[in-house]
Amino acid sequence: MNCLLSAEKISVRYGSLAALTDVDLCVHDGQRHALIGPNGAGKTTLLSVLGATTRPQRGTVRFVGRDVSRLGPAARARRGINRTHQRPAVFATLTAIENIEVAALPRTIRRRRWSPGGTRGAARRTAAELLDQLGLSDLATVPAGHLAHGQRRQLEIAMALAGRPRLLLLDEPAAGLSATEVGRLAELLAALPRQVAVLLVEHHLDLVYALCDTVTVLRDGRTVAAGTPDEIRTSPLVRRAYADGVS
Amino acid sequence: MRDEVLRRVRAAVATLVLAGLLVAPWVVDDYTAAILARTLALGLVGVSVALLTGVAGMPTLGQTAPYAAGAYASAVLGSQVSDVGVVQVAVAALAGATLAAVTLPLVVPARGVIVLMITLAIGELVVTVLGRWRSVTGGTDGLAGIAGVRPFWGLPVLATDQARYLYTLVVVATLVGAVLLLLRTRAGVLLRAGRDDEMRLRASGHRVPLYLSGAHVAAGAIAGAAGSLLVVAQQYISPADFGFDTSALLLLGVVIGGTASVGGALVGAALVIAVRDWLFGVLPGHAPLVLGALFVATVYLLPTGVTRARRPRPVPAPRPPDVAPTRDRDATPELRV
Amino acid sequence: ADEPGTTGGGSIKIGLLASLSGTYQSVGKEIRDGFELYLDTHDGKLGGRQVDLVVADEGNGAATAVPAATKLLKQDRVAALTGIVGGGSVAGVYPLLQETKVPLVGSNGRPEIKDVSRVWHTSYLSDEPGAAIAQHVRDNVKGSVYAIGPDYQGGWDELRGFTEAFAKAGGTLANPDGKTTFTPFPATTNFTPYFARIKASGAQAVYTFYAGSAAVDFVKQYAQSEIKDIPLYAAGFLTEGGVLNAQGEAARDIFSVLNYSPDLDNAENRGFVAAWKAKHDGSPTTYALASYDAAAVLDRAIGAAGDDPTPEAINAQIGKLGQIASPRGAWQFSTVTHSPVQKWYLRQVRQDGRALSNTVVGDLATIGR
Amino acid sequence: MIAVAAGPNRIDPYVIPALDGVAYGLLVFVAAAGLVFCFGVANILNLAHGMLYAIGGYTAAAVLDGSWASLALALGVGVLAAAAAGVLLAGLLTPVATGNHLTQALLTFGVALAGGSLLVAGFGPDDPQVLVPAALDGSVQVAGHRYAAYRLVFIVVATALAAGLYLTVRRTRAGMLVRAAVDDPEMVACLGVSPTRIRVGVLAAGGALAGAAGVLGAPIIGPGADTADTVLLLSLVVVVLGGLGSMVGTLLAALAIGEIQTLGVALLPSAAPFLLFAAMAAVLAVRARGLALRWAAT
Amino acid sequence: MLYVERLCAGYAGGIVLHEVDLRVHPGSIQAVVGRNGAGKSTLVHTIAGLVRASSGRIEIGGVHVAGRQPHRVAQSGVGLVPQGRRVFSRLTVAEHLVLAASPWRAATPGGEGWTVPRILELLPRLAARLRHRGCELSGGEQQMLAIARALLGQPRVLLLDEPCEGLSPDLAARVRDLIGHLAASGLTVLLVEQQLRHAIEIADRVAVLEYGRVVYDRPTAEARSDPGSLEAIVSIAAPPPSPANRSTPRLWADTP
Ligand SMILES: Nc1ncnc2c1ncn2[C@@H]1O[C@H](COP(=O)(O)OP(=O)(O)OP(=O)(O)O)[C@@H](O)[C@H]1O
Ligand SMILES: Nc1ncnc2c1ncn2[C@@H]1O[C@H](COP(=O)(O)OP(=O)(O)OP(=O)(O)O)[C@@H](O)[C@H]1O
Ligand SMILES: CC(C)C[C@H](N)C(=O)O
Ligand SMILES: [Mg+2]
Ligand SMILES: [Mg+2]
Repeated sequence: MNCLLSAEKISVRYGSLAALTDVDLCVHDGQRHALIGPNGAGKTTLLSVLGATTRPQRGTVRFVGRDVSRLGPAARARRGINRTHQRPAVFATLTAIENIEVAALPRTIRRRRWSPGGTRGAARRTAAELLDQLGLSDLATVPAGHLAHGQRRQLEIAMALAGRPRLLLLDEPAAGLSATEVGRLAELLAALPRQVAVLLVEHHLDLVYALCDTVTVLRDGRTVAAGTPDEIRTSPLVRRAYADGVS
Repeated sequence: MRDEVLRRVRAAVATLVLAGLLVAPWVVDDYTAAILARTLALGLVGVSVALLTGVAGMPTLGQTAPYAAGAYASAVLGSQVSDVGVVQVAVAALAGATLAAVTLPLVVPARGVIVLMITLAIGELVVTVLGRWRSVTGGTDGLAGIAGVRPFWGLPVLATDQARYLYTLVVVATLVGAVLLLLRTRAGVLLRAGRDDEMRLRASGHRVPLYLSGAHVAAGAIAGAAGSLLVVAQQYISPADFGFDTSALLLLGVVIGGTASVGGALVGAALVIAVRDWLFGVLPGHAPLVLGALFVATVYLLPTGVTRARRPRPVPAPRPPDVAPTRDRDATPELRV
Repeated sequence: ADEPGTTGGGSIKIGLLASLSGTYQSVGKEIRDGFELYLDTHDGKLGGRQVDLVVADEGNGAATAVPAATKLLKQDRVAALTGIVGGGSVAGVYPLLQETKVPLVGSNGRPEIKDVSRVWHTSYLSDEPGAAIAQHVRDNVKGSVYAIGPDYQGGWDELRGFTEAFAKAGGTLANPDGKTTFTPFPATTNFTPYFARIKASGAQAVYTFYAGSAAVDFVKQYAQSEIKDIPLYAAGFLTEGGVLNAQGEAARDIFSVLNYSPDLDNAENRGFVAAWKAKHDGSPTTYALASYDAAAVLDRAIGAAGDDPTPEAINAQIGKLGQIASPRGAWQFSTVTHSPVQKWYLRQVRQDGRALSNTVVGDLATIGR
Repeated sequence: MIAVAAGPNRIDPYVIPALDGVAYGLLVFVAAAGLVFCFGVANILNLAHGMLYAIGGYTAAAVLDGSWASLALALGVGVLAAAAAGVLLAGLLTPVATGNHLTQALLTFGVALAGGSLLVAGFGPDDPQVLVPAALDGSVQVAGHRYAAYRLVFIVVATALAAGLYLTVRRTRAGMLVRAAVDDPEMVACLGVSPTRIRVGVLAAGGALAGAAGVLGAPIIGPGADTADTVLLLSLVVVVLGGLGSMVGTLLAALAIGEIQTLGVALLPSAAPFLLFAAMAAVLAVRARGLALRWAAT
Repeated sequence: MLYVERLCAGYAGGIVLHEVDLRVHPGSIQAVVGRNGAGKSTLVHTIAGLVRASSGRIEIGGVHVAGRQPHRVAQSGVGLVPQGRRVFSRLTVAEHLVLAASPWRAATPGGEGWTVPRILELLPRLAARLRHRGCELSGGEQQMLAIARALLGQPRVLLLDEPCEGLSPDLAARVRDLIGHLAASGLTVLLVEQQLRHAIEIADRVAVLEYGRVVYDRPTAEARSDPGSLEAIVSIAAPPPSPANRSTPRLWADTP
């Protein structure tokens, strides 16, 4: 069991509602792991538990072998867990490039601890590169609060990448993106180096099957299935999970 | 473009104001010079308020606390150490920073209106202490007979209103310049990012409480330095100088100047205080009425006051389709509960 | 004509600084009206010169008083300054007086000041009312007395005056620790918890000083409290002027000490009260009186200063005035404190026609050094 | 002294302050109710609240003549006048950036300054006399102590107000609209309800509450030059301490303020000037820290 | 029913929509597609009155509504499902439903009105969450609530800005069916949709917005017969990914 990230017996309750019950998850180094399930299954909740914005009632989270359960979001991000949010979160009054720059700073500061002037330059270079890769260069100087919904989503993905994560948590990154942008996103994710692991929450199943090597299916806060895309695609269990979520 | 024009206008106004301030001592009477010196000191406190309220997103009603700490430290301690202004400013800044550091555990975890009320409480507590610690502070009647200062070793003691004003101007300009420079570094971007979305900033691995603590202590130091200037400008201090009225007017002045703009805060706070002081002299008994009416009017004249997004500019000639639209950055920072 | 204070044609500029807004604005308005009354009854002249009265607003204290005074002294360049309600404001204005060498003929509060060479007050020192009544309280109260007052310089001085003289006269305070109880000022609007302590202390009388709204609250709540039957002695401000109206029945029977009462029987006072009533509702207060007297002082000093009434000359002449005839009875400046040596009266709130008013019931000590 | 204070006497001196703390706290709640609604519930920072209260207070002083009828009349007139002032305030607020507290603060503070000095100019600088019906004016015996009867009125008024406010805010469509408009006024508009109308309604209601409180509170926190500031400060403290909009929290906060200012003062007279603000800062900081911990602030 | 003519609109920083023309007839669905930032949401917001039109006409049921306050537009029968859900975070689901159920508006033309039970039958997850506040819902649940909120207002014109974003595939399909039924019962629908395939499936006409201009507006029948050309138009503004874009992000270039 050499998981990069392992979550054991995670349980989250909101009053009488069990959002997650004894969920186990293991993401290996460089894995492309998808988390799918009907609405309200607990996918976002699980991501926030991993990102430390929700405290589980029970369960431990290990990252690179260490117990990080007691670390806050900032500390986990510095260890290499970066995320995007289901509802894009950006710094509204900062320009797009400043947004990414800010996100890049913790890692750049780390590497060049003693040249404070240099870090911002390095961060800015990173930011410009990422904007270019996402095709957002035109928007570099636009305040993020003035961006269209899909553009914000892309910007947040760039911010998460700028943190140079070892584990990237993406919450519905393709939602609201146009077909062209989804293609671009797929390319970007596919081109990520192998040492970066991705945990992807998506309803866009084509993207999931195209990108991921492992899929975990959640329903009503429990894992109902896990396997390769092919296994999941054909599993009647999974189909039922989705159908029940609807009716 | 409109924002271009605005920026030009702002630059022109800033230059004019600066030039005016520089030549002021030679063209205005003693009264104006004295009031200007006092006003500049308060404007500097306004800068520290803006640093917290606008830039860091921690609206404060308590900057009078480090301001008072600085003033009393420089009047009581500084004058014993040395009559050199620079030393006194340093002592005052240290006192302000220390007070700010002591109150960190109260202020830093709080946000929005809660900060406002906690800082209000701190300010009131400090004023109460000042009023009751008679042996040191002279009680509610204040401290008079404070010795004059010389700006620097070897320079003469400041004896005229003009000299005191110029001294204040130089110190304020230096400190404001320092703040402006600081905000151009990544510290400024990080503070603004934290104001926009603190959780996002944490999610990127930033230690937000650390940044806020830094901003709070720095603002305390600035307010403290301003306290020392007040002592020079006024040669008298009392708890009344640091009461709730002062913090409220400073905050409103900063709002008028545009919360996130340091220069604007300086001008706004200075303007509000100057107008009030002037009104008390020329319209005895009606100052609050006029001041209140002016506040109401300002809201309507403020560039950021009226929702501009509702009024798009007239249609320009069709743009080539491959040019992305340009936008200006007129988002008004606000207080979030 | 650029000489400070004079504006050509034999006129003279006088600056009046008083709280026209804020907590003590009713006091400030009395002060302004008292001074103006003197001018109106003297053809608008002081010392034979037409007066150009420049009024400025002191506001709530030193923070607003200082810039307003700066304007009077450095821009209008008045020959003398008068008024000023708060002792703290006087302290704030004091450095400016030293710098501009303009005399202050204050008509209300006075802080502790080391060098009074340019500061005169026609009112009183804050510790004098208490000192004046202490012996009377000692003689008439069988038992200990509870001392309570507002927690600021004015309150400290007023109460200290009483407690020191009272102790000297052999009286004992009912306060548990033997020290005066001070209530936060102006924040206290509810005095009930203090009344409970007074009751528990077994005091036979209460001595206090409050003014303005705090006086109204204190008296109204006192009358409804469980200590309403304990006699209340106070510095006269507790029931002076407008506050008595607001207190209504609750103020009945309160004893107070003051240097003035509108029912004093002398020629000056009859003229003063008549002139006042012709212009205003109600009777004049000690605040108005002190300001009226400040005008009288300036009148004589400017007159004596001759052709060139510079601030310095006026200041020098004030020191030589001697007895000043006044509605409160004749008084003179103490050479030590530059405040009046004057007689104090014991007053009680009694029915006077349809309204309640402060009626003189006896003479107390003459105080001043 | 200590020997005397032993036995039942030790608590006896504190009975009246403790009772008074309740009554005073409830008075503070009544005085703050308008702000609880405007700021706590509807998120409109109304710094003119104290002035609205003062309108009620001056109305009471002008209308009351000691009869019950005049009390009813004063209530009616005071409520109407303060509500009208609230509507005026809403009108002034309409064209400016809404939802931005600092702009709201600037505007309403301006109105408070100007309005306050107009009130004083109109009614004179002295505190006016307030004549309540004789039946309420006296004092009653409580546990062997004499206590001002009028203060007990607030136990009834505050309970009714708290319950009424809670039900209005939680259970009525109007209350839901007000809360919805805090979250997203544009979406409220898309439901066909004008956010401007909501704001006018909120400020009118806030004004009416403040006006009623001003009339009823006049015999205790009477109209005068400082009334507006006193009431505003106390109300702000109560609203923020109560957790912005929670009715139970606000009631508890008001009671706490009441006890601090009475029982606290009676127990620790030398600390009296520090009590209110020290307690407030401590409570708020602890609560903020709690929130910060919930965010996992490590 | 919904006519948009030479409509220009934008924000303080600049004009976003340039002379947009659209005609949506009662009972029909007009799809609007386009890349991110093309101006689709701006168009929807302008029709709803949330963004002020700087020129042009917006007509709803023969009434010119451009320049009207948003609540007036809503009162004339326009329902909006905004992008990003925008549910009221402090109101419970039940309170949303109470608020949205317009007490003064008549039922939808041609159909029986939307009632709370009917909504809950359609979106059963909401029934289980009635006491949850808006901010306590999952993304998909919020989207359902936003749809419910719009329907309960008994609109005659429905503006849907990516209504299926964040819905699970099965539920998204059901919502699309529902939209079809609604139109069939006489509602006028403007549907912003990212997935071209689905847009063509249910809409009667499809328009492509590009940098704020309508560059294509045809019946879907035409598009269905030749989907290639439409796809080409939609992606025309997208520059082909440059080779640099396809390589590994350089961020990690120096990590071991
Ligand atoms: N703060 C909260 N309080 C109460 N319940 C909550 C809270 N957050 C989430 N829930 C509930 O927990 C369940 C899981 O929510 P979660 O957001 O994890 O779902 P999800 O799988 O991300 O769904 P979706 O695909 O719709 O985004 C939902 O039923 C939701 O209503
Ligand atoms: N509040 C705003 N202020 C200034 N510009 C804005 C604002 N909102 C959007 N814009 C700009 O207007 C353009 C159109 O935005 P719009 O939201 O209409 O796009 P969209 O087609 O809905 O995109 P998406 O598919 O991402 O939702 C974008 O370039 C965006 O940056
Ligand atoms: C009005 C007066 C009683 C004021 C008091 N003398 C003071 O020093 O402020
Ligand atoms: Mg989710
Ligand atoms: Mg959009």
